Amino acid sequence: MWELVRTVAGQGPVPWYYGAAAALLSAGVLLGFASAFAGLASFVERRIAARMMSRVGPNRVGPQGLFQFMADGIKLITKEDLFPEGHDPILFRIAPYFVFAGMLGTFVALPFSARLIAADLNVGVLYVVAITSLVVVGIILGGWSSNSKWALFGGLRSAAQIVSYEIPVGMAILCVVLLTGGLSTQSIIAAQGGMPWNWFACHSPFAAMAFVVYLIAALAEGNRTPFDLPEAESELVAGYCTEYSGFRFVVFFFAEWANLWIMSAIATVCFLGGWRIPLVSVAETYAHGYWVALGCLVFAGKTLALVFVVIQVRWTLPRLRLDQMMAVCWKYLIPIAFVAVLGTMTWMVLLPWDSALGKALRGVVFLATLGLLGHLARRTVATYRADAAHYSRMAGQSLWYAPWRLP
Amino acid sequence: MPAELKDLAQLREMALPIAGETMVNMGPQHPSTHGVLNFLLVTDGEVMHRAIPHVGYLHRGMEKLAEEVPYHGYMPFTDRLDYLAAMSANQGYAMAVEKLLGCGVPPRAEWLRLIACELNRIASHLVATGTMAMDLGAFTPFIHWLREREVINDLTEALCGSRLTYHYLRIGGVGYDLPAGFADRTLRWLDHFEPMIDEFDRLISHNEIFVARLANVSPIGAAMAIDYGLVGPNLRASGVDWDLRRDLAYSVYPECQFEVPLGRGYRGVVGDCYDRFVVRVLEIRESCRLLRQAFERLPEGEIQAKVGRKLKLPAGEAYARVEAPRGEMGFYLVSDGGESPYRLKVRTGSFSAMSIIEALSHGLMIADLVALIGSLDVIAPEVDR
Amino acid sequence: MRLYFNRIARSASATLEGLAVTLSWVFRRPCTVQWPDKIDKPLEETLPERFRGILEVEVRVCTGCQACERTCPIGCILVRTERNAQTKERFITGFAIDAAKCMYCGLCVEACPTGAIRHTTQFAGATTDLGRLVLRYVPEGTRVVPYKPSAEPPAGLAPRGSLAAAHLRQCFPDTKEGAR
Amino acid sequence: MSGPLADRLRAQFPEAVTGPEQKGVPEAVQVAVGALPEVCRFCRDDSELDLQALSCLSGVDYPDRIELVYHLISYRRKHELVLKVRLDRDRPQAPTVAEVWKAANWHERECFDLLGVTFAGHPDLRRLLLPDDWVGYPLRKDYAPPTEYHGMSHHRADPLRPVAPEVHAGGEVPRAR
Repeated sequence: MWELVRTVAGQGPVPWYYGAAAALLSAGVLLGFASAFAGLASFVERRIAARMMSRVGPNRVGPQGLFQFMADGIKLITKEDLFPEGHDPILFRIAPYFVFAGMLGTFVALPFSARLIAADLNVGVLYVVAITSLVVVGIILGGWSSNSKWALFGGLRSAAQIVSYEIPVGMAILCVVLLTGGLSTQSIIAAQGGMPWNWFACHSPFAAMAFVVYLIAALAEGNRTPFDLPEAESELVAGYCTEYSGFRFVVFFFAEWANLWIMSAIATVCFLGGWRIPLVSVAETYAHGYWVALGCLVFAGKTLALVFVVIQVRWTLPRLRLDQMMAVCWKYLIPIAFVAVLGTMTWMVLLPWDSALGKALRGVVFLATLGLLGHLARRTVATYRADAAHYSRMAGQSLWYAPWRLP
Repeated sequence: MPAELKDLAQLREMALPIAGETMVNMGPQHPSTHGVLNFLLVTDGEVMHRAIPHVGYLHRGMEKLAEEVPYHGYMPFTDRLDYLAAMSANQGYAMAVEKLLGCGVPPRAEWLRLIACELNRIASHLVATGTMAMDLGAFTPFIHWLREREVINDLTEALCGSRLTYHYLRIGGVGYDLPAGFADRTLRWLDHFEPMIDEFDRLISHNEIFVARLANVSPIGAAMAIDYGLVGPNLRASGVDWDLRRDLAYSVYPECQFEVPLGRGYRGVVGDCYDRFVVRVLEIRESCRLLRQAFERLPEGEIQAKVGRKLKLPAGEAYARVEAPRGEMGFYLVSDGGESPYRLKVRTGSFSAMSIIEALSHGLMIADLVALIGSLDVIAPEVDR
Repeated sequence: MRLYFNRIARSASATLEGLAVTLSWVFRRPCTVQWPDKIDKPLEETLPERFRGILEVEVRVCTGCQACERTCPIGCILVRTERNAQTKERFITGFAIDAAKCMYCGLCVEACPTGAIRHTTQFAGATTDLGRLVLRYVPEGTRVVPYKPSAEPPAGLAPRGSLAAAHLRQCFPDTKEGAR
Repeated sequence: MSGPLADRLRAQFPEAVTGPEQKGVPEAVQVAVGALPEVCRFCRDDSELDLQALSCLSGVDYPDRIELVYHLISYRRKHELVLKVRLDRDRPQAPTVAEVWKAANWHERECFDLLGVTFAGHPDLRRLLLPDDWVGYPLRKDYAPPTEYHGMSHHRADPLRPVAPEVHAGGEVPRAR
């Protein structure tokens, strides 16, 4: 965005209103993208979840249900704005906006492509990790100020969860920062190679561990199953947002689905080589517009793949209990994160990035992950085939139903 | 004095040394209390000191109604006793009346009753295990089980015309014979269904989080289970080898081979929530085996003994026990020779399962209480009648 | 220590197994069907023949014996008959079934000697006013001669389900479905 | 099986227990009200009777008496026994057996709730199914159902028969029709 200002204002001191205008413009663009993504993500998640449960999912509003999220939004906005009796007037109203600010703030440092970034802060990743903890403040305030026991339980659970999962997230990102030497998100991406085995995820077994630790901890940060204790429907009715209705409820859920993008975007930036296009150097990507566009597509592709995995996890695993969730964090994730950091450090010393052995081992780690994905694919096909024959005999029509075929 | 104050007063004089306990009302409208049950939780944050159940929200006075409605007319009411296991309730009531009347049931009717009851047991266990997984957050297996249950609903719809409140059995036999192609359709569904149980196991039963949430949670010992009068899968999960179908051998069950799955501490202590879950899943497999044997041995013959339209039972009393999906359902029928029962007492499995929750609730977390209620498979109509 | 690692391994393999199962579902045919617009023929025709839906009475075959009224455990059937003192003739002046209170148990259908009262596959009885669910199969003021079982059944009896469907339309006259 | 259980019980409690009345039904023995807890404890602890569980406790309202019927069962020996206790109809009073079988706790509370039998020594004798401020015991034959509860009327106009059914004060219960 700063280059934009430079090109418009030319060299020399820039009057303050140029910067302000540019900031407002990028804030608008980011808010537009965040709301569009949040709405579409909620619709796509419900369709994917439905398909995993052999149902259809929303397909009434608009072509194949695309405008479902608008219908939900309008319904919620027009709903009466209820205030529980004995609620705390100020905190109850401002709680959702903490969560919203925390969520929208992280978009600033997240790149979309080589030059498409709101502000390439040189403390990028540190800023991102810091601002996501603002979400906790909003949830606790929401939970406490609704003057309802269920909301209080939900709020306190999320306090315990998000705060304690900050540490594994921080440690995992620390490994990546070690490898790049800088905190800026663009520099992290620049330090990774285009081909998959040059990504930081396959840098070494320890970086792979850091990637897995980050994924699990990010699930907890975003209150996604198996860590969705704060709004556990079956125990706490709706957790911290039990008493919310109308537009404030929209803001809470807006933040939850936008968080999907943030989690996956940070993972893509740090571990999956962001917008790096294979066989194209960083300088070339910066130089030509079409590489920037392709970079944007590559970045979105990787992020959406991770979003699909997060959605699938939500509809597969049950929910952890409060003490088990804490145990997972303190007894399992944090020790592994420490080992990952130490391992990455020793790995960098012994096998520097461009040494032949380093490259070879990166290939080995990459093949290991491919093997894992192959096993998953084989198990999926085996599960499908176990039922195909019987189903067609029972129902008289074939079980195969292409995922892209819309009912 | 309203109940809440009484509970509070009771707690005061029990002088529980709790610093700041909060009273939370879990229910009667709560996502994970099956039906209309209410627990007053005395919690200190997440950990509970006592869960005081309040029941009676779904009390319809079934036993008072029995004294006004003629014998034949009461059969559809027994469906409503436990709407998830209507067939077993029908069979219990029919057996009590036949025992007092002294009329036999033709063999084909007995086998049709076995088929209907086993289909209904599978459907009831599907809902039981499905809602248990959903209460712990795994939504998908519940929907897969509902998908299989739809097929059972269609089968019973073809068999007796209704999907839930069957009113399929009559006193002295069965209301309808098998429709055309019923056996073939059921067997084809069973071939599809058995691999689905393995898939369900892989998806949820062996899932480490699911096991961690259920293993070693509120174990119930054999002595405690018998003392509180637990029956059915809850009793067998505590290790007591008691199944009415095999031990008191009613109907044609002695002619079939089937095992009675027991709780063996599969992933924790014997009698914990995970055992109750696994016992129900194994019982689904046993019911499938029973169904296959039943379709092979189905004899020809008429399906209902001659029983007059205006039925008057001789004075006397009879007690019939039937193995319903939620345990032994007992029908104590007293007749004074009139047109309708003088007194009918129905004893159900959920009634005693509900009474044990309060004793187990000390020290549980709210999430564990949800798992415990799900594992005991307590539903409101059976508790309140 | 060993338990620590094999617990990690077990949870990893179990999660992978679960993901494989859910992923395989993405390729399977969904079992739900879009009702009412994406089904080939209306649901009433696909239901099995024994389906116990809303009751229907073919009054021309009804003998007025009130067997159904007596066996109904809830008392939701009312048959009014009139006896003309001089001519010793009996007429059926009213046959009302309270479909809102009925529990569709089928006892009345079994008690009926001539099969006048029968279940249909109609089930869509949603209405805003319960009074509309009282189905009156003998219109007010008309008198029907009870059917003698000995005589052969009159020709042109209504097919099963048509009478009930007609009466159900009265339940929601003002909506689109009502007009259908 | 008829006889041995009853005989053994009668041998143990000659004055409190009287012999089986009807054939065919699982053995039923009459037990005196006062001796009920001891008889039940003996049934449960005795190795030969070994009646481990109380299956069902039902109260029956006869014209001249209220009878409590205890159905006991032994899972190990697979046999059943029925204990019957006669209570006075106006002030039904019985000792509790909740200490012998914990299952009896809720069964007795339900019996108190619906029939008005008070159980001496019961840990928590309150109404189980009906609201606490409910008046009357519904399962008694002479129970006249109230027409409204806290201002909410029980009566719903029968659309088939527009006239309201008359309610008899006491005695005959209005028919379901």
